[in-house]
Amino acid sequence: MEPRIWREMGLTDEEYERVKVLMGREPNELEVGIFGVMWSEHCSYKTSKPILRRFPTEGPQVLQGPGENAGIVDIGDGLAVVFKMESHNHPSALEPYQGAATGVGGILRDVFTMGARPIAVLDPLRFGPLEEENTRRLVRGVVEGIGGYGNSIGIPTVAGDVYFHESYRGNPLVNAMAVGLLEHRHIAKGVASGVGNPVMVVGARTGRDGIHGATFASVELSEESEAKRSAVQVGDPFMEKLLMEACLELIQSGAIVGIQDMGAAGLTSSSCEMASRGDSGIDMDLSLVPRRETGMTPYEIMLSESQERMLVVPKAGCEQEVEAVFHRWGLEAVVVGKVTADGMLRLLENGQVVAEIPAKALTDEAPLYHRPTREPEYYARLKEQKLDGVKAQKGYGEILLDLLGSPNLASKSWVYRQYDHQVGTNTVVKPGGDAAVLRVRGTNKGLGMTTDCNARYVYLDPYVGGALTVVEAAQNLVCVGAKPLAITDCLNFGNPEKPEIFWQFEQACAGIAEACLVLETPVTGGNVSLYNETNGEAIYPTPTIGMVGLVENLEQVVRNRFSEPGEEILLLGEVSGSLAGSEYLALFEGVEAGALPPLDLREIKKRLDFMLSLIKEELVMSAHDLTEGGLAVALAEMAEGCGARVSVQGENELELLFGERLGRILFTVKPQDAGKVQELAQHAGVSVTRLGESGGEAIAMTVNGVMMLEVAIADCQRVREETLPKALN
Amino acid sequence: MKIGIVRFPGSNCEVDVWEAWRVLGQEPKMLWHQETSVRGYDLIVLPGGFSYGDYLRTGAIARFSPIMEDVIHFAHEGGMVLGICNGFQILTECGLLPGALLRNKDLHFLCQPQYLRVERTDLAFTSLYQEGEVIQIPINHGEGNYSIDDAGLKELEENGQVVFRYVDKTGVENELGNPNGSRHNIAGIVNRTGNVLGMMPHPERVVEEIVGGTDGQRLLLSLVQAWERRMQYGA
Amino acid sequence: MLKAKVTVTLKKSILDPQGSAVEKALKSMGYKVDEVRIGKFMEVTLPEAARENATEMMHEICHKLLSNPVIEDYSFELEDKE
Amino acid sequence: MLKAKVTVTLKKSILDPQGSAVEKALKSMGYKVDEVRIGKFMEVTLPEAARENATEMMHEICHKLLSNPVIEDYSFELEDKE
Ligand SMILES: Nc1ncnc2c1ncn2[C@@H]1O[C@H](COP(=O)(O)OP(=O)(O)O)[C@@H](O)[C@H]1O
Ligand SMILES: [Mg+2]
Repeated sequence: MEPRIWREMGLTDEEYERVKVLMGREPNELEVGIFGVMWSEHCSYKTSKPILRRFPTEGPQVLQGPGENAGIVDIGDGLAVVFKMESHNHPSALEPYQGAATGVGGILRDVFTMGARPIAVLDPLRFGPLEEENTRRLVRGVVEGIGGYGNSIGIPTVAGDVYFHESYRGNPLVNAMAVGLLEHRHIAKGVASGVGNPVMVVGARTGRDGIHGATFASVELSEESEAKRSAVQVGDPFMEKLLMEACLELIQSGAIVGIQDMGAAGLTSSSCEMASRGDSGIDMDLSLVPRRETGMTPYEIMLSESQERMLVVPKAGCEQEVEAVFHRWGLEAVVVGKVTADGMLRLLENGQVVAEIPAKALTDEAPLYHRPTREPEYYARLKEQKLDGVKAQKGYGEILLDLLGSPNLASKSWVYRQYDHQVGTNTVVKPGGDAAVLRVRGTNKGLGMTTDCNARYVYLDPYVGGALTVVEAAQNLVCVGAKPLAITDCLNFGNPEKPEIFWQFEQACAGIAEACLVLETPVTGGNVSLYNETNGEAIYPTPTIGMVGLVENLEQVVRNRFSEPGEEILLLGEVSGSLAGSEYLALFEGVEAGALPPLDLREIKKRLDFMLSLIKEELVMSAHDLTEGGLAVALAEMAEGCGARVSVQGENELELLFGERLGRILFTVKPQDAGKVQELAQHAGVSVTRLGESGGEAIAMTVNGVMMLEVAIADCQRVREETLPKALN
Repeated sequence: MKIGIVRFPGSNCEVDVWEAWRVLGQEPKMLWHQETSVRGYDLIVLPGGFSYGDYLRTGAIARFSPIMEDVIHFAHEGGMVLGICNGFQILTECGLLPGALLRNKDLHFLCQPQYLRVERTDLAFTSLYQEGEVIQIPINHGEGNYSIDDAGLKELEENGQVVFRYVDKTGVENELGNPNGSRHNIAGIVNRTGNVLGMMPHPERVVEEIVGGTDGQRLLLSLVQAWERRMQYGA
Repeated sequence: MLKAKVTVTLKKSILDPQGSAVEKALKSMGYKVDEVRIGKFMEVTLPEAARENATEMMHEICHKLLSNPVIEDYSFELEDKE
Repeated sequence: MLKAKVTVTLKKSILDPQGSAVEKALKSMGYKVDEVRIGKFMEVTLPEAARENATEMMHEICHKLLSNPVIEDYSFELEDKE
């Protein structure tokens, strides 16, 4: 075979040699194509796996860790939460609406293929500067696409985040997380086992969509990808809704052995992964696969990424039952093959064998790379950059308003208003809260969920920044009263073949691992998206964390708005923050630099536990974590219906007002409870400082007794609300 | 009371409607779109969602579902029909209600709380509200922009067929309070005989405080009360 | 085989927000356009068997399903498919 | 004044969920149709001033805004408006 062929299919010369050894012969072109996608970064995790192995993945709550279509965590009462996050970055750059829509469709399939009914979608998004027309086009398209799919299928999109930054220009990030609920007894897995059991393709017909999609996601975006346009698929949420109902009905009927969605690399990955997990083989006749187009080759059928399809292995004899369920929903279900004992993925066309590959060669035997790492030059330089000289250039009140109106801090209601965030009528805390909370029907429990990642922190200090992504997610959950349970992640980075990028990856993962360990939130799955670069420029390292938590008693859910005047405002944690990597520094000085404050995860864990215990005692009226923009911004955010008067003591006004430092929570209590809370804090060994009280129509802040700012809450809200609509309508 | 909720392929609020009725003590039944009879029911609800993906036009394909023929017949005979959101769209497509629902004026899908003014309380759907009362019921649609020609609009208003109007917080109907560009801020209308109501806002989403409010309760309870009265005194 | 090419447009009197949005976008991009109206274009392929009363059938289909006469107009052309 | 009539259709191999839904509906209503594909139809009215390079401009507009070349094809006709 000509080297050109395997190289075009994405294999290196060494990888091709390895294929020959595993096969014991020269592969044919179809086989090479199959190895090409299965060994792509996207499907094989060949560079990231050695690093990901360091994540803690166990805990008493974990029912299913990484390796399946989604993770599963126990929430008691025989119920479990299923969740997973995935990226659809590159397709969204090419066709924002369809790219984002199919991203939602794909992640939902990952969840219902486990037997869970999806109950929520979350959507972390990253774009280039909001001032640019191209960014606006992408934002409009992506948001419309997420809504278009999620709204239509009837699953609420309840949380997410949106950041704008230079580094995402040309390479936006569109991550999507789905959360589902199931009863333990209905857990389904992606395995093919039981020799002689049939293998069925169900759902949409196969067309030439997205061929090369998987390999395509593993190469940098370039002018050339414009030409690979067929890589974009069109989603059909209506079809998926029917597919979801049919699959859930089928799983609960007990007629099936295994089920898996066809995601990246379609029929190829689903069949060999199911066989491999079941220590089985699969024979499939491709001429039986229902097609939408004529003249498709075996290669095209195997690599098609047509959406809304599943591979199902029912128990032998249950074929008719499967067909009947699908027909009732107006869908096709067709037997295309059977499970075998020999461990081979054997493909036939009209009875003729066209490919024959040991299934495990495609999965377990994929190459692993230990890429070299190198600390980038910027790291030490930016860390050492002194920020002492930074002085306010205008009044603090004006600064606050500018911050509140800056694209990263401004309200994202323009986005989430376009999402049905209530369908299902379970949404207790809607978007706009620190984390979303959904009730679990039939119990008094709720599920908290959030996605977070401050990529600027990760860029400046990948280890600390990586850990902080987990901290932020956890503190968001704690603020609504949910105990953090576990995480999923979507690790968006640049080209891992560059040692500096791989260093970021390794460091960030190490930070995440450490934080997960200390905060007791194991990793149950996730997704790696590498090669996020445009013309050689990498995005900021963006390891998005999706975390779920449990609210034991829905009546104790806490909101992030002052509930009434006269509440005591308390701060858990350090009073002062740092300008390092802060929004203030970026916005007013145009600088992203500095050494992040030292991180003490154990201390943070103690605070989070303390906060949860206060909530359990029903002592907390409202709570909100301090993130971008620091104390002043957090206060302004809490002051929706009611202002606040606050005074703080300390040295540096800017750091006190706008400095950032995670692990801090602003909360309010009834005046009569303030003493008790202080006592409990002392007992727990955490620091709680009284800052002031809620009331009035303005945010007023004094530092060392001097009034620094007084801004009407109406003005705060106006600037917060008007930024996105102004730019995007 | 025998309540039937029609489930079209692509409906997605049918379970919410079902749960809402159950919260209020009723035991509604799901009706599959392929059924051909709604005999014996006291109320038919066409729920929200995206029937048939809402492809082509919202509600356009659902209107040809087998069950709709009998729903139309049922309505003509005076049976109570409530169409919520997609259900409203289906009711206009099949001609049980006049007008049409176009894309929201700013082209965005909108999910938000919405103030409504109750214009009529002499209906089985609204008897427990106060006339002119301002209530809050969320909207959730991309195509809720109620459109009708001038003559039709005049007729609607003259016959008092407008049941709910979008208003601002203070109860005034104005541009600000109109989320989607509907003519005369129309959020819900009833047919001339008062037995078919279509509305874009979702009352089933506000029957429990914990998920956002209770202003939708009285709509459902009005229907129950009307039914009880009918049982007691005959039609 | 026959192909019917159907266009469905909003009635003149009906506001077309989508069209105006595109119009605005084009203008802000510096293009000189007066007005944009957006409708639908559908291609319906008919089997040989339908040839005889294709026109009649297409009118029926357009009237019943493809357009909503309350807000839209339609027109179509039949052509022999190559 | 000039009018450009633009049709934007999904590329042949791209899934058309709308079209298939309508196709199924028509079939279940008893109509004999083979396939339905749905696209957009747009009318762009151009001022007199744009006449000279109207064709060129329309190509540009179609390529940049009215269609997404990733998944769609377009075509247009120019006609003198009455
Ligand atoms: N893309 C989005 N989709 C849904 N909700 C969003 C999105 N972006 C932001 N939100 C919501 O807006 C609120 C504020 O977001 P963010 O500023 O990221 O919060 P925090 O700093 O507390 O993590 C949250 O409730 C969040 O879920
Ligand atoms: Mg956050």
